[in-house]
Amino acid sequence: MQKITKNQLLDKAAELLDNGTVTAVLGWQKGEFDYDVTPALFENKEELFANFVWNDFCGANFSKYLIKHTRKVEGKILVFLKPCDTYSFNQLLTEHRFDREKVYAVGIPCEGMADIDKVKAIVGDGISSIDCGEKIKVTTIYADAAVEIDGKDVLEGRCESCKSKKHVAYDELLGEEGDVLDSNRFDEVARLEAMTPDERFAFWQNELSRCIRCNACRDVCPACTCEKCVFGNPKSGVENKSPANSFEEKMFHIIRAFHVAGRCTDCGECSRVCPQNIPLHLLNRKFIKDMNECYGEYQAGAEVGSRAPLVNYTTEDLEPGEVFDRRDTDA
Amino acid sequence: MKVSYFPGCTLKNKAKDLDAYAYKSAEALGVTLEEIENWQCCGGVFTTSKDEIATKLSSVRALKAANDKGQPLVSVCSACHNVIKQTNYAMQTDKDFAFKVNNYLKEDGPYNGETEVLHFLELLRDKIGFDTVKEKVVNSLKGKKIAAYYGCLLLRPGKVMRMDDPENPTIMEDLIKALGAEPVVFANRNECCGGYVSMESPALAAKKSNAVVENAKAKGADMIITACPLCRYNLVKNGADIPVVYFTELLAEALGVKEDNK
Amino acid sequence: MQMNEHKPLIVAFCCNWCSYAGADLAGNNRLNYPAEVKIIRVPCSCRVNPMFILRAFQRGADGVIICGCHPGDCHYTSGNYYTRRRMAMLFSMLDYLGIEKERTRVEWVSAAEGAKFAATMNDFVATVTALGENKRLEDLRCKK
Amino acid sequence: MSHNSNLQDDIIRMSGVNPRKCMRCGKCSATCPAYDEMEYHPHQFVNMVENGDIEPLLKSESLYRCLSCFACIERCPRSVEPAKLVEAVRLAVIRQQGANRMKPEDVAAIADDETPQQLLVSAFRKYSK
Amino acid sequence: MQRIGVFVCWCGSNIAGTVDVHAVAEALKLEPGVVFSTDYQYMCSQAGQNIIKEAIAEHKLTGIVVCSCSPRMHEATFRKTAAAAGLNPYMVEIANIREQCSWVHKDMPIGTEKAIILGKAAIAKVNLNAPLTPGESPVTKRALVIGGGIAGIQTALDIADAGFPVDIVEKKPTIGGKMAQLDKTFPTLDCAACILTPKMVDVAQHDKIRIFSYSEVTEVKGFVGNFDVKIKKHARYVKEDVCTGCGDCVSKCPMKKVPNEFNLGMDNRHAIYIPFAQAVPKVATIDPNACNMIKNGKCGLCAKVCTAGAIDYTQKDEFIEEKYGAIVVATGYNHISMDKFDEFAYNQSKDVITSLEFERLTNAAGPTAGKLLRPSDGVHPHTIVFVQCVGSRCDACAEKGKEYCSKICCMYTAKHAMLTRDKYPDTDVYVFYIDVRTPGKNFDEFYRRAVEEYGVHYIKGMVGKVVPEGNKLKVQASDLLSNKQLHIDADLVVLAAAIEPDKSARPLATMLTASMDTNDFFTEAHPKLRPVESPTAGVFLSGACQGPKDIPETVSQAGAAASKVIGLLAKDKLTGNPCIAHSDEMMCNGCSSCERVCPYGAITYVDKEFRMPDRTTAIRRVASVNPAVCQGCGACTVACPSGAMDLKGFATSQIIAEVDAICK
Repeated sequence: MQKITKNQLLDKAAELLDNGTVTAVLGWQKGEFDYDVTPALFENKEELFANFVWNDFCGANFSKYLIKHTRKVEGKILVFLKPCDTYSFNQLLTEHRFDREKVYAVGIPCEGMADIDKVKAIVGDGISSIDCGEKIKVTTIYADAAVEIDGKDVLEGRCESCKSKKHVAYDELLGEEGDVLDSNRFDEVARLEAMTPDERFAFWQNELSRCIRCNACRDVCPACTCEKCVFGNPKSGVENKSPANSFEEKMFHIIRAFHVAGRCTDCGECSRVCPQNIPLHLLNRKFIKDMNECYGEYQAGAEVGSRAPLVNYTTEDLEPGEVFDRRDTDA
Repeated sequence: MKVSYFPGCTLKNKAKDLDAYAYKSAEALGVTLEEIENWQCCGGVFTTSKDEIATKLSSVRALKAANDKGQPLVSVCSACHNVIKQTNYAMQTDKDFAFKVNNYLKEDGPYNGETEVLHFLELLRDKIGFDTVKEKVVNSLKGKKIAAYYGCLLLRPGKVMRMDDPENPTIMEDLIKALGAEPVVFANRNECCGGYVSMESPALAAKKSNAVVENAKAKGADMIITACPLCRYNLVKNGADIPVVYFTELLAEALGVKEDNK
Repeated sequence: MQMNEHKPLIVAFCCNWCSYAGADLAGNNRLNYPAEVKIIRVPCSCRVNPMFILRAFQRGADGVIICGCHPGDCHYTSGNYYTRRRMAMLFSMLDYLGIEKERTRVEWVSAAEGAKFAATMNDFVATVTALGENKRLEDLRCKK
Repeated sequence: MSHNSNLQDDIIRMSGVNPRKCMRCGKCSATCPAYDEMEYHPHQFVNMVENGDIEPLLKSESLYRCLSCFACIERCPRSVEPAKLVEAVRLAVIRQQGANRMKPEDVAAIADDETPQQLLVSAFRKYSK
Repeated sequence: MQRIGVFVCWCGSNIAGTVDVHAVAEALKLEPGVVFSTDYQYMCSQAGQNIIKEAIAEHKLTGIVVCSCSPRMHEATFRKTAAAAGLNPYMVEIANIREQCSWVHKDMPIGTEKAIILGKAAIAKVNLNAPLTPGESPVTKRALVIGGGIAGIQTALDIADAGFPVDIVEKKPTIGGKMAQLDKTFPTLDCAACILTPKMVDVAQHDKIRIFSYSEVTEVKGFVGNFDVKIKKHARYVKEDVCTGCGDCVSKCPMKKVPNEFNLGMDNRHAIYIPFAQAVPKVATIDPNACNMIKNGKCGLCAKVCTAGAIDYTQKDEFIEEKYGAIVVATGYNHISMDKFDEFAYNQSKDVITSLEFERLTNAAGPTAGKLLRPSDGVHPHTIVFVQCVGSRCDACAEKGKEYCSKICCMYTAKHAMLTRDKYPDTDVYVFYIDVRTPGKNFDEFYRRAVEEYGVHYIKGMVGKVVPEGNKLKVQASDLLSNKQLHIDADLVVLAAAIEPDKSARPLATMLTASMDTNDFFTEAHPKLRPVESPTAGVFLSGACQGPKDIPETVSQAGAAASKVIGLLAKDKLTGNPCIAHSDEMMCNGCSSCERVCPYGAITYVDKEFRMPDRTTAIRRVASVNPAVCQGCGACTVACPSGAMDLKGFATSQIIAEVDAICK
């Protein structure tokens, strides 16, 4: 499904390693399964050519990893950034989280990533190998022939409502630049807003009660880069490393969403990694939608140094009680 | 541009001129007045009492009708305009009143004063623009010295009508200028003519009306214009010796559409 | 203990400069409001972290109200403007999660508005009493 | 001084006016075009309503001299708006059975060919129920 | 664990009437950390304070909770008590069981129950208190006075006389303010110029005072003792240090039709001008909007005639940056616009004027050289109507005018009326009043003289309408005492327009972070006890910027403000508020969220080397709070995503402890 090929990326990485522009490459490598792709830092060409992968399962957003790696690696790191990743990249620069000088960013186009659950829904369990080309070819241990799937049919939810195919940051661009898209990403939030409070409560109770507090959402979130997380800090007053009941899960998610409000670029990583398939992005999108409607359109990470709505104000802002009126009159 | 139009009882009877010239002038200026269907008399005066609901219903119906069309509601008669605008203000600001009215009317969906209420003069000034009016003048009224008589209902209460400075208005003077004539500013222009008291106490009305005419004449006016049939009636009845005409007639004349009428 | 009438627990965060002084003025003028209201003094309404509000709900509060200086009158010039945005967003989120929006409120009460403070508290307590116990956001484990 | 507090409450409720806001500046009476025709002048209206001294007002001819020109409403610095009180007292009178000030049969004598409809409806609304 | 003492005050029956204080003391004894608990009739009394001191010594207390009146009342008292007994004053917490408990609840069991909970919350908080020590900062020994009217002049003189340098910033070309425009002053009738101009000269000659005229403050940073102020000196196109004020340029200037603002537009001045003869600094100023040379390069006459060579058409606005220890606001007042009161025909007739215009009409240096003549035709008026309270004392719903009493109008109107009758006995003078307010030394006597000796007609009532007709002003008014409507044919109508703070005050207040009321008057730190201080430390108030004032009151307030400034500048160091933000560097992400919300610019960032959890070292950007600048609002603590930023005295853990104590 991807228009850009693994070899194009490898060639570029090799070139930059060879000419000394960078000393390490932040890329994807295969995990336990073909579809289980994880981020990795390659510090030489051998490792790179042996393990680097690029396929329809390379959803991971690398921006966050730059904080850790730029502190350790001497010289520059090459990072491949899909359009949505560039927003996080910029946002972290806004927050001074890493040194731009230590990164060589190569923008790469993205045709949307595949959702393994949707693949499994088609082929069933027991996937033995996946080959991503024009089509996604899946073989399972139960069937002789590989199943061919069109990538468009198994797009990740976040990619179905992709907000932008345009990169907002890079040093160099591979492939063709896309456009900011007219996305329908707030439709689901609006659907929830239109429900009665009881329905909404039931919806969220059902969703959030599945939370196992594995912290994957937090760990993957490019906005959650705190040196020490409040949930692990006894002094914060909200420390809870494992939840005792559904309220604490709820509280964890509300506070997490509030902490990243205005900084969340809506990359969708939280929902992608959630093992319980909780649509966590709907919390973040609610904040984004509210802030857009109340304080004017704002896209975190669209430009470095922008001032997020919650660290800003005007004297004419609406009153807290009026956020409801706004919706009531809209409806 | 199309606007909803509330003519009022007098304009359909004793003040047909005011109505007909308004239509013609509006047409000449590219505005269509769409008369509200089945309008009912506004009642002539706005009853300030908070427990008067029924007397204001006809205004609310007209307002609602305009709102359903998404049009501003225009009237020419000062009294109608005053009643409708005050009623609309009450619908906006007096929740209790609006609640009762909505309960009573049971129209489709509540009405809370969303309609923009305009006097024909405001239509000319704010929607059409006096500059445009000036461009469309074919018979300049140059040389005429005209006094604009506002009376009370056009401007007051200022915080409800929001049409012009209630003590030192300029809207009719600006119109007179646009039509090529010379406005005569006189102090009694926003003083009462005696109004409906002429029914009860003709002497008081005569006193008030005479003061207006005398004051205008003293300032050199050779004509008085007004937007109110009752003002015109009182002034004329009490022996005004200079012409008292509706501002729409003057406008129609300047725009060259007056003769079509006759 | 009477079970039929639920006495709500209300936490009120008041900024030191305006609203806390407004509450004092309500006292000076002997303006009654229910004892269910317990005030916590903060230097400015912008000191109120959403975590405090959630914590209060978690520990059994039925309503939380934040009082600050009127917009434009913040002792620190801009604190309440941030409060206004933060709380607007937080309240909207709580509502989105299905929590009764009447349980949270922001009111601007100046140091001169003792009467407003008392009236606000009376109204808020009445509103929250009508809603009943906060079941949706409390942690029963921590309730006595 | 008579004090009729029921009537006073009615008048205050109907008019929506708080006579206690009055600072006794007298601007209403200074601005009133019908002042000389009135037995009780606008500022007295306010004062008498404030004192519950309503009975004399009910009987007063002043009720029918007010032109409803809104000049006192416009210029009152305290938003007391005396004309609203006059209107409320007048309504308190004409709402009573048989207390109409003007009857349809009176009209023929007063009206002429030129009398605008506006004058008739206004007068009836002001003087009759 | 702390060792906490609890002290429950009865406040006579104020608390004990509705709260069982003994039960409270007993209940709180059981709270964790509490080692001593007692109640007493008046904790704030000497005897009560001694109980606290003795308990601190006897029980080795580390923290104190006083259950009493509002902390706004006696927190400072009990902190001092604790300090006197050797305890850190910030180990004291107050549970407000009077204003927020006994005074608002009637029922003893309910009041007692609540008092106990409030006490528990305070105990929970004090358990987490830490001793705090206020930081120190140096004091720049120079004051800035903004506004050069009588208030600013007096304040500057008093500060300078105490030996501290003072700068005055005045937006007009000369100092002097409104008082310079007045004719005589009530109640003594001495001429304003005779008492003001010597003071102006004193200012000009004082070696500790610098005047920045034609200038304004554009930026204020810093904090008490250490303000950094940027002042914009507008180009006056005349070298101030070279110009001798001879006036030759003025008389030669061909552009003479510029409305003269000093005479309120009642006559004209030249494009180059000196506002009035006694102006300080007495230098010319070119009005760039009127000067042909500046507008289109054609003229240059003034440069030719200036023997001193002071004219400089190329002069540019100049910025001055200076440090100050204290700032005094003396921005004064203006009359409100008469646009919304045109029933008085101010916009329709030249002969309807405001009282300040009347001052100029009677001033010997005014447009008529002191002869009282009508502006329209220069004829002497025989009937003059004064209208009081125009735009003052208006109801908010009226949507025009001000709600307050402007305070000075009654007296100046009496003065105008009296002087008119004194000078022109052939003139009939009517004053329409609602109330005559004359609280001041010799004020009522003055007003009575106007009535009794000078025969001014004081009429209780108001003017309803003024109609210009012919060369008369038809005044329709009410006479409430005789219950009549009056019709007066007047020649001149004088309106006592309400006064309002100068328009420059609001943006200035924002720059100073000083608070204002809804009328744009500066708010005082305490309306009775700290009337000349703004709540913002280091900012002081002088004159009408704080509220309507006459000259005697302004001058006394100016002196009071000066004495406060002197008290501040006399110190070498200031101790600050220790309840300020601080960042835990180990947790700080350096993300700048806190910096963005800080209204004081108190947060900066430093790169520091840290040992990371994985035993490597890394250079990280971390926030650092300037303790002298931080005012302790706490905005940063919520903006901080990691919770690194906390507020001393109102720490997250403390507030959460209070929440828990109240909720459990």
